[in-house]
Amino acid sequence: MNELVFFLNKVVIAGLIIGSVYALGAVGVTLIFGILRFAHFPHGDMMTAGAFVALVLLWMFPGVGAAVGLPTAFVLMPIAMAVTALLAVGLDRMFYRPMRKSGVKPVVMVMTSIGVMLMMQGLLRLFAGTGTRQLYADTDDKDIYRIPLGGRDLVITEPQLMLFATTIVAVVALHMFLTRSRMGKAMRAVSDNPDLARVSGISIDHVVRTTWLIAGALAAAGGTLLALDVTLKPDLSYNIILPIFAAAIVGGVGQPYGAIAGGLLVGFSETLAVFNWSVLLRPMRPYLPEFIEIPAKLAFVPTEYKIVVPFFILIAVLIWRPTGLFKGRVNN
Amino acid sequence: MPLLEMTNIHGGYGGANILNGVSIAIEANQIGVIVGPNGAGKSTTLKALFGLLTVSEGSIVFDGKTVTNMAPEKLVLQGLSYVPQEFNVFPTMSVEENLEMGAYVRRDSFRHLIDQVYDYFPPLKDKRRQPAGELSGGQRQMVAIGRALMTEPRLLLLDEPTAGLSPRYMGEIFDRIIAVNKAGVGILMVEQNARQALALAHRGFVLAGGQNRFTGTGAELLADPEVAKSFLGGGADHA
Amino acid sequence: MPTIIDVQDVSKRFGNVLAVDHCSLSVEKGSITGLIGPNGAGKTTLFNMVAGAFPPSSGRILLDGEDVTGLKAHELFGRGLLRTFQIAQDFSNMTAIENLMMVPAGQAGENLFSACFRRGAVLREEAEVRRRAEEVIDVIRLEHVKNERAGNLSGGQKKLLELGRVMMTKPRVVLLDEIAAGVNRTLLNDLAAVVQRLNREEGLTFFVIEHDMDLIARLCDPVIVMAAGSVMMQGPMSQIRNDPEVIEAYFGGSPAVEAH
Amino acid sequence: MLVEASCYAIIALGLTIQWGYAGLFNVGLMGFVAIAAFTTVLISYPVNDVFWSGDGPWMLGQAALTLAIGVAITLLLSRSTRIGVPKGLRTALTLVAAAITYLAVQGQLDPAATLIEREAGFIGGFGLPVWMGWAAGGVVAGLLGWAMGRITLGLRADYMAIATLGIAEIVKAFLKNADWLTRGTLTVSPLPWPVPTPQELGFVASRSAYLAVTAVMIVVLYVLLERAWHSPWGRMMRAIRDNEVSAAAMGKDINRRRLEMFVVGNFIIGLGGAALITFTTIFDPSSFAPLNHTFLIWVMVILGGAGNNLGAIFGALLVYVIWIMSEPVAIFLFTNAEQLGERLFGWEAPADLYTRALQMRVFVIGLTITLVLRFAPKGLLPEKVVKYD
Amino acid sequence: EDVKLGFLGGFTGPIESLVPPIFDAAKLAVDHVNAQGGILGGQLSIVSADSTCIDATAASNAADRMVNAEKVTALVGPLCSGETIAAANSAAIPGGVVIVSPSATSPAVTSVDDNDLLFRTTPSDAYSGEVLAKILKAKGHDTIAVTYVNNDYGKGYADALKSSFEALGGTVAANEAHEDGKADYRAEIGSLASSGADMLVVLAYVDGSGQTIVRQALESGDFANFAGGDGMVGDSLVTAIGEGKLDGFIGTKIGRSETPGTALYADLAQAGGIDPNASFGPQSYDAAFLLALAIQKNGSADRAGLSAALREVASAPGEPIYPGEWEKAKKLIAEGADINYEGASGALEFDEAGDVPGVIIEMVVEGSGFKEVGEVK
Ligand SMILES: Nc1ncnc2c1ncn2[C@@H]1O[C@H](COP(=O)(O)OP(=O)(O)OP(=O)(O)O)[C@@H](O)[C@H]1O
Ligand SMILES: Nc1ncnc2c1ncn2[C@@H]1O[C@H](COP(=O)(O)OP(=O)(O)OP(=O)(O)O)[C@@H](O)[C@H]1O
Ligand SMILES: [Mg+2]
Ligand SMILES: [Mg+2]
Repeated sequence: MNELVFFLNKVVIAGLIIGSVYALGAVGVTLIFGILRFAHFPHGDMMTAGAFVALVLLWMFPGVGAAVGLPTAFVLMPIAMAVTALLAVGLDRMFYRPMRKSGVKPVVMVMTSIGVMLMMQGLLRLFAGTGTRQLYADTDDKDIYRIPLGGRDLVITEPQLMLFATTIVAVVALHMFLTRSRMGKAMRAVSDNPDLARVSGISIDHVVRTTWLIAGALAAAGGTLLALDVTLKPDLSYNIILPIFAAAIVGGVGQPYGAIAGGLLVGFSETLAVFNWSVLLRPMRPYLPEFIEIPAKLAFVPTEYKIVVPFFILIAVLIWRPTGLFKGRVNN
Repeated sequence: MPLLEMTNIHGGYGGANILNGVSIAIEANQIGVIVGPNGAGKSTTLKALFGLLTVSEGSIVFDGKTVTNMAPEKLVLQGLSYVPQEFNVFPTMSVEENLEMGAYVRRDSFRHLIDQVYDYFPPLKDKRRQPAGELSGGQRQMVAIGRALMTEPRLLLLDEPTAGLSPRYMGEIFDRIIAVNKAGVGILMVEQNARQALALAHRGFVLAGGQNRFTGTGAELLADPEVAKSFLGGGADHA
Repeated sequence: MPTIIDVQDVSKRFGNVLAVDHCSLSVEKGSITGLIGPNGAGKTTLFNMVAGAFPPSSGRILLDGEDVTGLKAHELFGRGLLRTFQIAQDFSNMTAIENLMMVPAGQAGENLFSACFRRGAVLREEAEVRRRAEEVIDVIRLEHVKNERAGNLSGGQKKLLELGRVMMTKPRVVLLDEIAAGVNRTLLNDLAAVVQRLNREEGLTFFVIEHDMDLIARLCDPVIVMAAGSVMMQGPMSQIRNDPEVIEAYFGGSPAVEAH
Repeated sequence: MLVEASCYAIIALGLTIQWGYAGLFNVGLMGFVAIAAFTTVLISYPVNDVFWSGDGPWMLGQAALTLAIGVAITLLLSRSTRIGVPKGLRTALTLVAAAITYLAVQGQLDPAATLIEREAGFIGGFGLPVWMGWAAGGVVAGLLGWAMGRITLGLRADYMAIATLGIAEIVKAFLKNADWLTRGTLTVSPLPWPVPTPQELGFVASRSAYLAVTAVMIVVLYVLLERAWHSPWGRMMRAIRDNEVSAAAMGKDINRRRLEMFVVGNFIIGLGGAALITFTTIFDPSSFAPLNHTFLIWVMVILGGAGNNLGAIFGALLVYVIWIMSEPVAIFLFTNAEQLGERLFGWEAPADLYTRALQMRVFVIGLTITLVLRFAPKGLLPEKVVKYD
Repeated sequence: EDVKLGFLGGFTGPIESLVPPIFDAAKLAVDHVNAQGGILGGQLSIVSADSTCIDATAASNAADRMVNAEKVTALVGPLCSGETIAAANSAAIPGGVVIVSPSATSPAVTSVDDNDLLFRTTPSDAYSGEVLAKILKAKGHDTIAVTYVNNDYGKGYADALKSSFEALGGTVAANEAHEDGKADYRAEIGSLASSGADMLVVLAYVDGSGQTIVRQALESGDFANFAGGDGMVGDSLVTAIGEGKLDGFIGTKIGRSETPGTALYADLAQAGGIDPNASFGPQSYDAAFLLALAIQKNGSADRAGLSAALREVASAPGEPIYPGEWEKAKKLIAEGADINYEGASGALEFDEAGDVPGVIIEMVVEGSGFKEVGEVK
């Protein structure tokens, strides 16, 4: 039993959590990828920026959370999302729109986005320094639920629950939005064929703006929740941008459900890869014949190779399904 | 007063001008047909009218209002609708979504129009959930035309609407065009099936090298031996 | 006459759409065979399978007696089969003339080693290819836009470029998918003459999808009618035109037919 | 500094081939640089006698033999459909064989690795001349490219990007953690130079000599690539890049050609990488950071003008200069801003402004990139449309 | 004559938050020199460059610029071991420039073929590992799990810790690497926890993976006891995780034996507005101060002869000089007397290879931050 709880804690919950983080980042990436058709590298920094906005808000209104009984940063997150959404639109105005107007190829957009990413990194460090910070006001407390199950406890924390819930809501809402709403369909139309979209009366500027608003808001949510769960550092999201991209792509570019599938796939492959299976075997010790020895360590790969596993699985999935789990879009 | 009046249009895609003085005018309930050799600038003329390229000289007046270089999304609101020659569907969206996008600017209910399109083109009804990119060439063409009909425009621009359609649907399209026109919609189309098109045109325009070469009623152009020979595939054996 | 393309009981399924349904037909060597049928009948899909764009779900395809089912497009090209596309597939960032020059197979200069180290031979061959391309571009009347990016050509001009490729090499079989759509009729008459000449003088076999009945009537014998994924009938144009079933499915009561 | 720039130029040339010519989105290029660099170390680093006199070679040999047998069996099984084994069974058998091979090799390698690490540190090199190391580095990078290409070339651009990235990460993780082979994070240095070192020849002279070597490489590569590019080969490649469907219908074997491109490109990338690492004299597997360098080289290619060899070289030089100059520029901007602020508003600069200014170098780089791209969206030397008249 | 020193550090990159205080300490030494009459009759200045910590190429370049463009007399830094070796091999040694790293702790630095130009003011990790093993064993921890950041620092430290700890009769139940900079380490912690040990030794950086690992291990309740290397010793660890949650965390810190220099430096640092306890701050101060002394001793801003002068001013015998005592030292040098710098981080007696013998301080978390327990012998 203990062992099973251990498994739940270390594989299932951990995988779900990190998978949710990736998924929440990946929905934004996949949206921009699907509609504007380029890989938006500063997304990680947009997440960080969103979390910093939340931090600033937290300084301004430290008491809000205590009043509601939730972490202040979470309560203030909608405002942070709005601010970051505007920031995203501003970035587009300044950097991407001129490029789009001159009709550049997607790869040039990618390079521009790399430039923007570097600038954002510089600015974040300039204004926020390089240290780590907490997204908790003094009055907040990080609730940790330990659900006793006999021996070991099942551990889950408040921000993790919030993270998980937000991810599900965000992904489902986005999918509904894209497939059901008029604006959502217009967004897909623009990505399919911008000229024809204009001819149908769709304003590209409007669509692009909406895309950035959503992407910015999602990024802020992802960044804030991640920072609540871990810590806030200027390079936090920059370091997870790779798995986020992996999740977006393996899920299928432009597919919100793909993002969640990809995120969980990457998340679980990370936790499963290094999980020590002998933990689960140990209770069976009495029932096994003598000559079988249970090694102390029985994992797919040693922890130092952990980073390769998601990529390995990724490649395997792509060979099996060349455009991702959810049949993603193919850029030409 | 003409519904549409393009006077002496010049313009191009950034390099040398493609259009060197094109003039086109049609009345509110007329059908206008543009014919000419490949690369004459027919499609470019429609694009210029629809704000997809910059007009450097000349003026476009629609219904008394100057609309030169107006953005396409605004022109749609003015009551224009356009079927491009190429790339005229949203490939990853379903047939029905393509039609819905045609009605994007409408805030009222347009369900009946979708059903009407399915009536015109029964094959589409079976394929309503299929992505338009997976359709056959002719089926795509049907979607493209259906999409343009969704706004119930006052002026319909069609760039080779019958290309790729079987004779049966070609006939169907021409019938539809006549019917729509009878209901008071102006039509301006480019056609390579020029004889059939000119036969039902009130006004015909022959373009070559980005300029008007002949202008007249449809019947006049059909009767002109010079036009027939150089632009309509010539001789008596086809008449 | 011997058959060159032999389609035996071929089907193709896309998800739940059965695009081609147990279709069997054959094309005789040296003929210009027409393929007509309502929109969505499966004509292009059949071409795609014959030309190796994707394999059939079931059935066999023979080219000149050899089983070529499932071979890749480039392998089929190597066996003398050339096809054009209904929706023009140009090399949009290359100039019109380059679009033609890249067609001939097995150019010495296509080998990386030769390209780097055997300049002389490559240049000589290149001059020859170039001459040919200039000739072809004259025939399809694109000489004034030969240095234009193919992506910037007009719809009809792209179609002409498709046809121009046929004249760049000496294939054995050519599959033409609606080359007439969008091409000016005056020019089309000349091109039809070119097709006839190639057929007569060089022995090329043509297999032609077309909705332009004038062209079909002028060029093709026999004509195969496809409907709903399989062959409906086959015969000379005169016979097909009067077949009530075909009229119902294909011609309708259209003015296009009434004109005749 | 010019030497490094020239090495980057070589790498950029390799990438131009892949992206500019063939449209292959290779984001895993640091993996190729790393493996080429390692190969160079293996070939040219002085011989480690402790290793050769111990049990290490023998044990490694056994592991290699096991690996060879395992791979052979796996390959045979993967072909077993030919003798009528059903597909599902074949896949299962192949996977089982691969797993057994992995475990067996792992089992033999582990003790060997522990032994080598304990007694000899790592296996050292072969002490051969450096140019052989470079050539071998290029070849190994090319071979890896071949293997990788077989797997990933069927994918479309973005999907391929992430696959190449993945494989590169795997390669780097291996190099970083296989301490017995590469000394891992403990780094190998100093690496021998192909030309006399500064100690022997003096600073300027030896660097000039090195620069001469890389410059000659660039010129040779440039001439060859230009020739290829302006021949039917180049035309074919552009055709494949533009429209695969059509190129296949015109008889071009897309996959083979793209594989060829990928291999040749990676060979050149490997060459450049080997030269670069040799120059810095240290092989440090952790320094092939996943993103920054990859980006940088990509920016070089795009900024210079994809599909233009001169553009790639020029882009490499320019971006490298930006990269290096960004630091003084950032400091300059900041000290001026500080003084200005002091004079105008009596503003007291925070104490760590200076180090923050240094961190602003990334900002300066980013700004330059976006500005250049904004005003030259096709790169500074765009690809020329080939015209015949 | 004015003299210029160069400072190389990873202002960007994985240790970016550690670097500013280190640089500040070096600048403090320079300020002291200038405030007390300057050097060689002129002023001492220090210029810096970003060597990024992880990127050998960038480090070589930065060093190259220092040596060949800025024409510095000597170099303080770089800080990470890999970049130190790269900078030394590619620019400093060929240029004949003395290079003193305050914090390159990897054992590999010892073996660089350096013409006696490469020094460091910090002991090698090999020694730190040994000491930590001793502390842990003495506290009664017999089984430990170790996780280290996968670089030369972490690996070198972990290897030393493992072999010493096992030599003392303890069990290292798990010794696993992790990559820096990831958002989440639950999987790694799970793997460590499965070994059954209840003491987790984290050999990583406070502002990097170390903090996250400690936090997540605490939250999951897998480990009750924690220890860490010098990279983990920083008050930000406690502030970040929450006061009171980490009490008893065992750490080690390098340098700072209780020589008179230590206390002096603490005062000077406080007066200069910098944190006297910052990791590698004292070492950095010492590096800069020592170089200044050596240059003064050498009598010119030339590079030649500097390393010999450095050895002379640093080693016994001689009149002891403590941090901040520039005027005194200058006078003694002028008189031709032999001096011996006893620095903020220890006595600094360089051995053959340019290494210093280590002094390791045991640290423990109490309340809001780390407290020194005392030197470990
Ligand atoms: N990739 C695909 N996925 C799904 N259905 C497809 C796909 N390609 C074609 N189809 C369907 O198969 C049927 C046959 O298409 P095909 O293109 O062969 O028709 P066609 O005879 O060439 O028609 P047309 O004359 O209009 O060009 C059509 O109903 C089409 O919708
Ligand atoms: N995007 C573009 N950029 C530059 N030139 C263009 C572009 N599109 C078309 N052209 C050129 O403009 C000329 C006219 O093209 P247009 O499409 O108007 O011809 P068209 O009369 O419609 O011919 P078709 O009957 O073949 O469709 C052609 O010579 C073509 O090469
Ligand atoms: Mg046209
Ligand atoms: Mg078709």
